[in-house]
Amino acid sequence: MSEDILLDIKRDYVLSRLRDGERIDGRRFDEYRPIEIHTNVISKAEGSALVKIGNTQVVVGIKLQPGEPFADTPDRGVLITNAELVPLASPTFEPGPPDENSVELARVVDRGIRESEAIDLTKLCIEEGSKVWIVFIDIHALDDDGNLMDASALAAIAALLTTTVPAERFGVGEDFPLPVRDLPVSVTSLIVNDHILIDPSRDEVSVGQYFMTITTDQDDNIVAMQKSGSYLLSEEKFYELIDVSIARAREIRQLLKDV
Amino acid sequence: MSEDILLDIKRDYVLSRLRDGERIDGRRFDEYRPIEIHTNVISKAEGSALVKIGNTQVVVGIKLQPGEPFADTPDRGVLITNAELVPLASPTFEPGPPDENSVELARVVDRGIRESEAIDLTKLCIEEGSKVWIVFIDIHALDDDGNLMDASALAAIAALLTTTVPAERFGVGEDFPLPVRDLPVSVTSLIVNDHILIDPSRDEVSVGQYFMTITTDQDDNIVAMQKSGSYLLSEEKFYELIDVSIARAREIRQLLKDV
Amino acid sequence: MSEDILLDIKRDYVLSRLRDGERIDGRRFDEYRPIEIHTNVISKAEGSALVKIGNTQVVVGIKLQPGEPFADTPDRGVLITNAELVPLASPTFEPGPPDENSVELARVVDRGIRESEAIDLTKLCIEEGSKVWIVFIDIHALDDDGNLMDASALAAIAALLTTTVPAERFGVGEDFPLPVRDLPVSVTSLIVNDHILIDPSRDEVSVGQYFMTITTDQDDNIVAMQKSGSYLLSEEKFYELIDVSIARAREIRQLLKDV
Amino acid sequence: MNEEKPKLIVDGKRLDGRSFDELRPIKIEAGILKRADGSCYIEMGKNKIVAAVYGPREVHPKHLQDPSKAVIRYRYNMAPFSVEERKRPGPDRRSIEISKVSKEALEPVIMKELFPRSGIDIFVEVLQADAGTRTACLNAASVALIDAGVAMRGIVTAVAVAKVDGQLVLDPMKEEDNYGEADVPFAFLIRSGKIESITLLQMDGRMTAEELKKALELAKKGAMEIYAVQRDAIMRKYRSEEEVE
Amino acid sequence: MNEEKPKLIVDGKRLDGRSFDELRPIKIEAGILKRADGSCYIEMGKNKIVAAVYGPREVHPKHLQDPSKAVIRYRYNMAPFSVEERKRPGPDRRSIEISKVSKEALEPVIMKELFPRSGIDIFVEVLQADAGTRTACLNAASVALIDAGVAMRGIVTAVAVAKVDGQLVLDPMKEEDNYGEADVPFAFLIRSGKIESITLLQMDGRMTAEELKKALELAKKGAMEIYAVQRDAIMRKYRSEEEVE
Amino acid sequence: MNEEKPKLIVDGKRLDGRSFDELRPIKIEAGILKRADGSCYIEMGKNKIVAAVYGPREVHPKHLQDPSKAVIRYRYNMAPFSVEERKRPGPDRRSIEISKVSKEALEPVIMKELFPRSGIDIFVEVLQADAGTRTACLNAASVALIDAGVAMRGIVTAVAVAKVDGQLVLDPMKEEDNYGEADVPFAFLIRSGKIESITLLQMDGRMTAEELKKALELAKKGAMEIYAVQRDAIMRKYRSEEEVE
Repeated sequence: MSEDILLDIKRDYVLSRLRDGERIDGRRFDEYRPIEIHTNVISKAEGSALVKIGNTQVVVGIKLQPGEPFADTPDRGVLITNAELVPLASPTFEPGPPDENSVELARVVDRGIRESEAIDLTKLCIEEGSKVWIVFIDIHALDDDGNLMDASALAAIAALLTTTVPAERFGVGEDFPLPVRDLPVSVTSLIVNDHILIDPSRDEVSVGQYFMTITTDQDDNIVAMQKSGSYLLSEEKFYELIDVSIARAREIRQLLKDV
Repeated sequence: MSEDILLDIKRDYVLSRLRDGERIDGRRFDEYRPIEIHTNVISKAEGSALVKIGNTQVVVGIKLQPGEPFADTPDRGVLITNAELVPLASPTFEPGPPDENSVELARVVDRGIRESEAIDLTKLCIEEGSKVWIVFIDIHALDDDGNLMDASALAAIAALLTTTVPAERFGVGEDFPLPVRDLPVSVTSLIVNDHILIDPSRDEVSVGQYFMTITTDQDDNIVAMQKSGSYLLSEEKFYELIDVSIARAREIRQLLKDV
Repeated sequence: MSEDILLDIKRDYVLSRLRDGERIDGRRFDEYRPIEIHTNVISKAEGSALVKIGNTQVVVGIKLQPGEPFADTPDRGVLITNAELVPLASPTFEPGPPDENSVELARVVDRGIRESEAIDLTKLCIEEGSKVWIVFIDIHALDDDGNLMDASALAAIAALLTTTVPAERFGVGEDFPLPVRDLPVSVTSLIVNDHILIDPSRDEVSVGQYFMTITTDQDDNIVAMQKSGSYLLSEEKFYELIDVSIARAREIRQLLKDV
Repeated sequence: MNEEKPKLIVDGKRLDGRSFDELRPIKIEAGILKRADGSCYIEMGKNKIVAAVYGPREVHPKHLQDPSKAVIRYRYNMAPFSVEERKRPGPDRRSIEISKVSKEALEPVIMKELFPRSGIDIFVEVLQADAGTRTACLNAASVALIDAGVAMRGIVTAVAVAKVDGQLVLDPMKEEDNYGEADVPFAFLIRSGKIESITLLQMDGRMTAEELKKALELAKKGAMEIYAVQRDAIMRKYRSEEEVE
Repeated sequence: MNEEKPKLIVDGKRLDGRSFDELRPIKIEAGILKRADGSCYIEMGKNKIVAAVYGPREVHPKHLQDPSKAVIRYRYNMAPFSVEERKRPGPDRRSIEISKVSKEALEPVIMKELFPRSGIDIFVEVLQADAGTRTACLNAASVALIDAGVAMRGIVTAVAVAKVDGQLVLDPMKEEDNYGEADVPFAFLIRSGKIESITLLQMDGRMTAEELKKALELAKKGAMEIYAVQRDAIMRKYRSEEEVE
Repeated sequence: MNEEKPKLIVDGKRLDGRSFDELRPIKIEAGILKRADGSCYIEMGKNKIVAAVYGPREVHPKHLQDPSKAVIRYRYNMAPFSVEERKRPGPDRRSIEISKVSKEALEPVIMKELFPRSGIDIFVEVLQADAGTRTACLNAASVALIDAGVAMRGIVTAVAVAKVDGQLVLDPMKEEDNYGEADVPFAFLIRSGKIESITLLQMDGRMTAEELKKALELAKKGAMEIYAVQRDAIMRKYRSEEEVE
């Protein structure tokens, strides 16, 4: 009960500040919280990254192992993305099999990587038709203070950038760096009243889960979009979202260049 | 609560009409509701049928794919029957893995097909010991207004009758019609007081789930029976049930001849 | 509610008798209830035993079948231990997948067998790297009147002692007795106040689940230990437990010699 | 359906020497478990089965309670080592169906209305399976219910009839079940020593209507013999309790 | 991504002869199920889909109730035989995601606050799948909601736009979906005959910002045509009910 | 049990150069998560572990509440990428057992009776595993509990002792765990700077009674060193909070 009241107070506060044209933490509407990218944090993984966006923290680990290709792409590697919203990361996460939120998170991150063709899967064939590399992207949430989506997507591409294909361990040739040829970046906004709040913090989400995620590649193409949440989106806002997402993604992509 | 009261009223009405020797929809005790059989309704399936008995509707789709035979029948195809009582079909069906009712439905339909040897499984061997056709009978309930059992069994055999073995798609020879050599027909009755109500409607089942299903082949042999429901069955009624089930099955089998 | 009161009364009774230096059934503190071992009770199994400790009853059945070895032990058989705390055996057991208690039971029994190297797994290789014997130890509780752990461990080793490897049935040579070369025995105690109660009965456990299981081999080595239950164990008690467990195990091992 | 079918009847006798209307050896013992409110061990041929009854007892969670009568659960379960090829633990489709029809065979015989809001749980473990486990389980469950003191309208007694090599036979064993032409498990309500009605009836295979009627007569004969053994087991238990007192 | 990609546009026409801004044939029928409170059958190209609505009705268990509004459930499910390779029954990750975004597309349009503590369940079964099942399902679900008499702020109408061989096309069928460069499913809230806002929006593939804006315009054109068919289906149902009375 | 066992002790030193009674490098930081009520990060050798504590908080569903004390949950979980061969997400039998004995190691130390009807949840994520994860997790969980302000009777400190090449060694790393003759994880309750009792004790392998007693002494020495690091981490966190104020 007291939780509900707290939520109400937070929402009122966020909304009243918005009426004054301000975000509760003083950020501009199109401003991200501070972003940190730490790579190679897990030496047991073939690649890994810890990303912090404000207080939100996510680890992504990449594992590779030989396996069977899909019947319709016998000469390509296989990409599998999985997200664990473990109960350590938020009082609202429950142990158990992935719920709709973790499934959506994994699938939207997966689409950004897949549709930008960031990984050159044709270079991950070991034996056509029978043996290719399976790339597992495992997203492990640590602290959910809002916008796990962008943190996860960023950690995923950062981890991929540092991944070595462990060919020697499996006796199929020499190790080589995972061929990564694009840098998809997701930008998530909260749409509230007439405002677009980039990189919403958890307190801001107290107004409702009205998200839009737009993922772009290094040529500013849109490669994935996801309206997430029960709300009505106007055409005008949609157009604004495209423009602001492209702009912010360009900046974040610079951070990836240093990885 | 109001649901319970409604159920009580229905039951009283069914029982009072029965005391007058009548069924609530005016049918004779041994009369089926109107039966419709529509085949080839799903072109993606190897065979399919939509069956309506009164307002009850079931779709059955047949899929075939090569797979491993059972160790003790290395030269025979494999038959797998599955029933989904999806929540679309009734307010009492819940999403989730098959419960005891859908398991029973699938197994009784399966027994009718299997024990009548309706499918000549010896013709479904591709490579003895390693590769045979797996025949999937998938029962998909659409509207449960009573007697899903007979509708499902009828849709299953009708769908099988129109099934083509997709040998070309799997590169194992030419397509051929699934060899069907018998026409098992299930007849389900509701036993209430001293009456046998053939093809009970959902409203009639308000008196209790006191079912008997008898499946016969084209030579009037009984090939499957299932007493379903917590009730006591007298010997006399059992004998009556055999006779009436054989008679009704003969008539329904005529409908199948036109498929 | 009345169950809770009953439990309270039992606990008070157990504790008051303990204050007088007595156990409720008159046993010495380090005394087992009567133990019975019946082997070859299930002819369908490759080996089996029914063990009774007082009113507690457990059946263990051993099944063997050829399967793949683990990658890191290509020339050794595989041991799989599973425990079913079926609801028949106790009003507190629920149907469903193994809970933490049955997992713990299976793993502690497994460790005793595995770490004492009771089964010579090197003799269970059929074809190095591809085919070895899988040994399934299935623990099936029948009546839980306390100390299922020791009854299960004892039934497991007794069943193994009578196991024949069914090589003929699988066409891989002649049948031979399972090579068993040690006799691990578990001794479970209840630690309450300053007392160690060997082989606690269910009524005694009303004081709390404060268990210690120590498994020893025929040379009096300790091969497995498990503190089970939320309690604090003093060093002195730990030392006492080791000594008494070795002593009791020696006696129980004599019973196994007659199997 | 299987090709390498052996001859099942030789010189007018069955493979195990039984005549057509002869039961397998049967042994029943009541009250063999301490924790359960009622229990029973049965051997019927090579089948070895333990049944337990808990209740009437509280039902959890509460919304599963029925304010007007007891809720009956029946769980048929096979031990992994009960069959030639190890069975994976947990319910499969076959045991879900058997549990359902077995519960429905007992439910109309239990005086459920005497125990509103409560639950009566019947758990049956097949330790060794031959053929006819569902009928053997019901015979054990009946005795366990009586051992638990649950009020019943009579006793449930079950037996199967098979058709093998064209011949109806009582209480088929494994080979007759595997290679026979049909299998018909029956359960009956027996009251005051007389068969009153059918509580379980399934069938798979192929039989004429005439054969089915003969099968029922054969099953009734077998059921009366099993009933005598059930009755005897209950009496023995009752006597041993009296002796204790 | 697949190599053996066929040419999808030949002589300015699509493989099935449609022009770029042309819908597949569409057929909608309301009220086709007896048990459901509202229902709808749709064919959109080779898609065959049945939608049902139950509610407003009681929510079990109670702790799932919302004291201030109705709880909406949406279950997208594919029949095992609806696709070329048999689909294993039960929800996979794809259908979990589709169910989520579809629920969120309908939720802001349903007047949930009118039905506190109750549940409105929307079940959609794909009997045959081609491409664009999620949009076809939403079109059917909308009509089923209206057929059930659930108060709505308007109607939801959905359609996808794809990019194939560099060209934007309306309502892609299977080949265009498999081999195309991008796929953008839209759903709109239509009120008083006008598109008011976007309720579902996803995208995968590759498009420029300019193309996306054109895709939206194309989708809006398609949606208005589908809306007319939805409206017509509702009117027919309404009229047939009047005739009965 | 494995044949290609390497020599684990060379010239009186362990493979990583440690002496027999030497811990791996250990690093502990408290309060590293925002959402959790208490948290801790630990590195112990190559193990990298995060622990979080939520509570005391409400327990759902209500029937799991205990009217007289807090209900403790402990979830040990390994990230899929924490080990050489990717681990399938979700609990396996090993982590179910570790969760159970770890909960039981902490439960008698937590003052549960101060928080009736509430729940205290301890979640531990292994991000990288070497050997001794269960003991490292307990060390982190202890600090996280104190960081969360949960009232405790003392602190729990855990460490394992192994027998390798016939020699007892403190805090075994991966190779020693894989190829050693025995592994004994201990956890202790430390109060007022002194080891009071054992809260976790497991063992697998082969040891004499004499060796076990020596193992306990060795573990106690290691635990006191770890305790100093735990204490230091808590003090640092406490000081940094004071500075903020």
